[in-house]
Amino acid sequence: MLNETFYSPGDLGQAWSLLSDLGDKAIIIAGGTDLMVRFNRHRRKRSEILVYVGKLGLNVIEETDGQMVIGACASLADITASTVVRQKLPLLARACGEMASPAVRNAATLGGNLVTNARTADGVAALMALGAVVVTASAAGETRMPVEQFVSTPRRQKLANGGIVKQFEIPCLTADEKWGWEKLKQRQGDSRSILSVSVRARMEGDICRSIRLVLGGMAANPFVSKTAVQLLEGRPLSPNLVDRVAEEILSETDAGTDARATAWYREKAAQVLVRRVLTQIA
Amino acid sequence: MPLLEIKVNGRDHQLVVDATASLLTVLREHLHITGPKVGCETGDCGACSVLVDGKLRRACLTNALSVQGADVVTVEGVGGSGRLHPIQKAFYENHASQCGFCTPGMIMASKALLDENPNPTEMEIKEALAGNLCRCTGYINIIRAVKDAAEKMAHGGGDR
Amino acid sequence: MTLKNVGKSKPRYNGLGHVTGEARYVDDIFVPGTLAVKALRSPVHKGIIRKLDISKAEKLPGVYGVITAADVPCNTYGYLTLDQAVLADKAVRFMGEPIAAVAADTVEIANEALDLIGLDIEQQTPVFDPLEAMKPDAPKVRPEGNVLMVGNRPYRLVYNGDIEKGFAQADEIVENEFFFPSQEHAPMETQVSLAVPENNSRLTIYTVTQGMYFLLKQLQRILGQGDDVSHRWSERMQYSFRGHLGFCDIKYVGGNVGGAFGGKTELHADGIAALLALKTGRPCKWRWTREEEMLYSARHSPWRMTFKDGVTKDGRIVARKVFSVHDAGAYTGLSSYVVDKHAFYVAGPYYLPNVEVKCSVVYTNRVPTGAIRGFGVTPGTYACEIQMNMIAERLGMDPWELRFINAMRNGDQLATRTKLESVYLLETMKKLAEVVNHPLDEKYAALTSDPREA
Amino acid sequence: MKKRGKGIAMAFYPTGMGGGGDFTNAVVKIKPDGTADLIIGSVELGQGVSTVLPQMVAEVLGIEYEQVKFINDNTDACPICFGSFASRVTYFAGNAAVEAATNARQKLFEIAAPDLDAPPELLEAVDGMIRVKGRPEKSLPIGQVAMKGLYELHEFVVGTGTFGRPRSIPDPETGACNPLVTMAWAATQIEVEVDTETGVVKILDSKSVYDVGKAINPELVKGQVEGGAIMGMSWAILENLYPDYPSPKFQPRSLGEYMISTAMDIPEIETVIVECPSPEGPWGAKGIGEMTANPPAPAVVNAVHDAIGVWITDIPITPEKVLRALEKKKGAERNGA
Repeated sequence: MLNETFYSPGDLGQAWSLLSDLGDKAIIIAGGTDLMVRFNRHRRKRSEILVYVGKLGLNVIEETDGQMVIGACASLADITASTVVRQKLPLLARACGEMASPAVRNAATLGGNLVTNARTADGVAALMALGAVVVTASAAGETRMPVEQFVSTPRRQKLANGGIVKQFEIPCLTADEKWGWEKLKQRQGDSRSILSVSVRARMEGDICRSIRLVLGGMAANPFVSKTAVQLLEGRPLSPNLVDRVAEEILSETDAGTDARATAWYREKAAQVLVRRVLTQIA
Repeated sequence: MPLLEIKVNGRDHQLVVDATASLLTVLREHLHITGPKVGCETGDCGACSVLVDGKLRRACLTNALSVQGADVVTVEGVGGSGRLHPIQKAFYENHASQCGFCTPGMIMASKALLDENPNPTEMEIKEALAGNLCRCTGYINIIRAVKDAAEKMAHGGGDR
Repeated sequence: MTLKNVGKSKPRYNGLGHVTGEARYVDDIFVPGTLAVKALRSPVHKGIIRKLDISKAEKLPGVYGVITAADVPCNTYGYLTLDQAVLADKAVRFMGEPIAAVAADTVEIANEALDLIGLDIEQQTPVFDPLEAMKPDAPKVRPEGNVLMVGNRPYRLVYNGDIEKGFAQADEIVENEFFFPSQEHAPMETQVSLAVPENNSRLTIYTVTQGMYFLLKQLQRILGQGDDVSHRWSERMQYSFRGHLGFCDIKYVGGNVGGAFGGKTELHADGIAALLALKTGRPCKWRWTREEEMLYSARHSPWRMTFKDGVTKDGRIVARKVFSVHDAGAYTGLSSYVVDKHAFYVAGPYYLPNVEVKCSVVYTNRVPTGAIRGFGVTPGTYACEIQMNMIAERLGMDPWELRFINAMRNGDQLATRTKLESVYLLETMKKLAEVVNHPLDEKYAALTSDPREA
Repeated sequence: MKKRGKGIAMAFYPTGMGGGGDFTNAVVKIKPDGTADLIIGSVELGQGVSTVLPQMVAEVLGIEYEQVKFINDNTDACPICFGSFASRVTYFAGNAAVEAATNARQKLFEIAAPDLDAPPELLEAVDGMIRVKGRPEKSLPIGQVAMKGLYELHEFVVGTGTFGRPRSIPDPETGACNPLVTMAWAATQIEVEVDTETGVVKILDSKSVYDVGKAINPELVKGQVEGGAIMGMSWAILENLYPDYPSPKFQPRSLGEYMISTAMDIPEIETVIVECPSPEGPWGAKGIGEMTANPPAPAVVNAVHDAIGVWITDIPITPEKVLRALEKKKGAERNGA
C-alpha cells in the first residue's frame, strides 16, 4: 500500500503507523533546512520516503502554570517572536533569534535543531540551560527525558517504533531567576556559533542556586557543566569564584579544531564567555 | 509521483514533482519562473528568497510538497503587470543593484520586512537582509533603497 | 559646453530588469532537450591515472555521452602557457581536476553515471607549500620544475636606480614579511555554460565569461582549430559536425553576468559543455554547484612578500627591495602575467630612487589560481601600506607624514622606469585628511603633485 | 576590554592590462528615429559598462541616454572587446565608443550640411538637434537628418571606433617597460574596535577619497568604491580559502563556511570623489573598479596596530590571531621588564 514517496500525515496516529510501517526507509522532514541541503546534491536514493510532520499541529507555543510547552515543529522565528517566550524564557528567544537568517528561521524548527545533533546547536544549548524536557511520542505512549539525556541516547532507543519528537516542556523563569547568553560568531549576520555559553540560575542575594551553565561548541554536543554546579551551588558569586569556574570548566571540554576556530582559541574564548555570562547573572 | 497544487504569483498550478524537489526547482525548472536564482542550494546566499504564505523562505530549502496548497510570491509577482512595487522602484532609483543576481532575493527580503514592519530602523533593515548575500554593492545602496521605499510607502506611491 | 549625460548619475541601464526579475542570466535560458552535465574530478591532489573505464556509465539509461581526454581534439590550453588539460589524460595535479564528464537527462542520472566510472589513480606525494616546492629535492608538481623560469631566472626582475647605493645612504633598515591569503571571488552566480549545437554546423555557447572574445580563442583551440594543432577529431564524436570548429563556427552569447570579480576569466565550464554538445548533438548545460565553485574554481593566489627598505632619519625611502612568492597552484593560468603586474606596482605609490623587485611563480598541487579584482596589485598594496606604517613606527613618525614625504608626483618613475602623469596622490591624501579631520602640518598641506625639483 | 584604533592606506592602480596589446572596437549605428545603437563586445558584470557607454554615446550625439541601446550579447554581431577586466572598460571601450559616436555624428553632419547651409565642421549635435554652431535657430532634428540619410540618400549612418595599446614586454634584464595607460589614486582611513578578551575585530568606520579622473556616472562610481571597500574589509577579517595554509585542510565548501560580509557586518562608510583628468581618457576618466578593494585590508591592519599595538601581517585578522599576538606581546613585555 505504501507506494508513495511523500506522505503528509494529518495527525499523530497516522504518523506513527506510517513511520512504524516504513521503518528505516522513512525520512522525517519538518522545516527542511538541513535535509534539503542533502537532497539538493541531486543524488538518486530510490528507497527513501519522506514523511512530512509539519501538519501534525506540533507548533504550539503556550504557557500553563509556569511551564512552557513548545511544539517540536515550532519555527525558530515563531519562538523568537512569541511574546510569552520573550517574557518567560528570554534566553530561548535570544538564542533562536541569533541562529541563521530570517528566512531560515521562518522554516527551521526547534525539534529539527535537536535531532540534527549539531556540535554547536544554539537552540539545544539554550534548552539544556533552561532545564527543558523532551517529549517523544509513539503509539506506545509518551516518554519524557531531559534534553541532555536525549542528546546522549542512541537514536534507536529514544525514537523506536515510529516515535517522533513531539514537544519541549520548559519551566518558565521565576522572578528570582537570572539568565545569561553569549555567542561567538565568525561574522555578525547569519553565522553559526564558534561557541556559545548559556546559563540559568536562581539568585538568593548573591548566592547562586540551581545553576545550569551550558557550553556549546566545546564538545561533540552542548553539555551542562558539572564544574559550575560544584563550585557555585549555594555559594556567593564572587569574582574569584567566577575566575575559578572559567579555568576549571576546561577540564570538562573537548574543544575541537575546525575551519571556524582552533581548540586553543575555543578554550581561551570559552573562559571569557563563561566570565561574561556569570557577570550577567551576578 | 506526488501531485503538487500551488499558487504562484496569483496563478494556480498543478504539477507532478519529486518527493525531494525543492520549491526552487519547481519554480525554475517546472514553471520557468526565473526571478529566484540558484546561488548555492544550501540556504546560505538568499538569491532564491520568495514569500510562502507571506513569510520569507529560501526556495532552495523549502521542500515543494511540504508547502502543498501554499500561496507563493516571487519577484515577478511583487509589482503586478506593468507596475513597479515601491520597493522595486526604490531599488532602481537608488542604484541598489550592480550585477542584479541577488536583487530578486533582496527585494523579497525587503518586502517581508516592510510588510511586517513598515518603519524599520537601519539595524532592523540590516537584520532583515542578513541572510541575503551581495558581493557587488557592499549593501550600502540596498539599505538606502529599503529606507527610501519605507518612506515612500508611508506616503503611498511608487508606480512605474 | 555643459555636459548633459556624462557626469550624471543616470539609472542603471539594466536596472529595471534587475528589480523585476526580467534580467536573464545564462541559467535562466531553457532550450528544449537540454542535457545536464557533471564532471568526474580527481579525488587526489596528485597522481597518475592507471585505469579509466566509462563503459558502465555509458550504458546507464538516460546517459547520452561520456567524454574523457580521448574525446578532446586539442587537450592543452592556457592563456600564456599551454599546460592545462580540459580532461586529465594521465597526470592529475590538483584535487578536483576534471577527468571525465557526463551528459544525461537529469543531474541525478549524471551523478549516478559518475559513480559508475571506474577510476584507478596511483597517488603521488603532493607539495602545498611554495617555499618547500622551491627546494631542489621537492616533489615535482610538473616535470619541468616547480618554479616558472623568466628567461634564465627563476623570478621576474624589475629594478630602477642602484639598490646597494640606496642602502648605503640609509640610516635604518626596515625588513618585514607579509602574507596575503587566498580568497574566492564569490559572485552570487556560479559558473554556468549552455552549449547548443545549431544549424549549419555551428555551436552557440551561452556563457558567463567576462571576455567573450578572450575565451573564444581558447575554446576554438580546444575544439580543434589551434594554429599549431594537427586535427585529431575523435571518431567517438557522433554528431555530424565538420572536422573542426573555428573562430567563426562558435557563437558566444553572453554579456550579462551575475558578478565576476575576475573569477569568470578562465575557461571553467565552456570547454566541457561544448565537447559534450558536440558528442551528443544535444544542448548541454553545466551549472557548477556552489561547492564546486568554492573548491575548484580559480581563486586568488596566496602571496608571501618580503620588503626590505632603507630609510633616512628624516623619513625618505632611499632603497626598497621586494621579494614575492606567488603560489600559482598546479597550472600557469594567468600567473606569469599576474606576477609581472605585481612586480611593476608592488613597490607602491612612492618616490623610490632605488628599487628592486624579484617575484617568483611557484607551482603547488592546489587548484590553479587566476585573475581576481586587483590582479597582483592587491597584495602589493597590502604589503606596502603596512610596511609604510612599520617604517613610521621605527622612525617615531606620524604615518601620514611619512607618506607625504614620499608620495609620488608627476614625472616620478615606476620600478619599470615609466614616467607618471596625472598623479594626484598628495591631493587625494589632503582631501582625506580634511574628511577625517586629521591635522596637517602646513608644510605638507602646501605640497602638490608638481614635479619634484631635481 | 574594547580598544579603538585608526589606520590609513593609500593606493594607486593602473588602468588596463599591464602588458598592453589589448583593444576594443565599437560600432554606433543611427536609426531612423534619431536614436542610436552601440554595438560592442564588452561584458556587463555589474560594473556598469552598459550604463556609462550609452551615456558617453548620448553625450557625443546630443541625444538622451535613454535613446541609446547597448547591444553586447554575442560574438556574431558585436565587435571585439578584450574583456571586462583590468579596470579597462570605461577607458578602452569608452574611447572606442566615443570615436564610433563621433564618426556617426560626422555622417549626420554631412547629411545635414546642405539643408543647413553650412559646412559639416560648423555643425554641432545638441539636445536632439543638428545645428549650426552659434546659431541655434538653424537646426534640424536628428531623427529627420537620420531619416533623410537612410531613406533618401541610402547612406549607412554608422560610425566605428577603436582604442588599443601597443604590447609592452618587460626588458628581461631590467624589467623596464611601459605598462602604463593611466593611474588612479586613493586614500582610505578605517577605524576598528578590538575586543582584547575575545580577539574579535569590529570595523566601525571607513572613509575614502578616490581620484577617478572623471566620474562618468557618480552614483555608479560610488557603488564601485563602496562595494570594493566592503570586499576589502571582508578580506581583512573574514575570508580565507585555506585556513590552515599551506595545508589544504579545512577548505570551506559553502557560503556558510566561507564567510563574506553580510549587511550586518558593514561599517559606516563615506566616499569622496576627486577628479584629476587622464589626458587620454574619455572626458578624463580613469578605471577604478578593481582598486577599490585594495586599501581596506592594510588600513585595517594598521588600525588594529593603532588599537592594540600588535602587527598582524597575515590577514584575515581572526580573533585567534589577535589573542595570540596579544599574548606574545605580553610575554615580550614581561621579559623586557
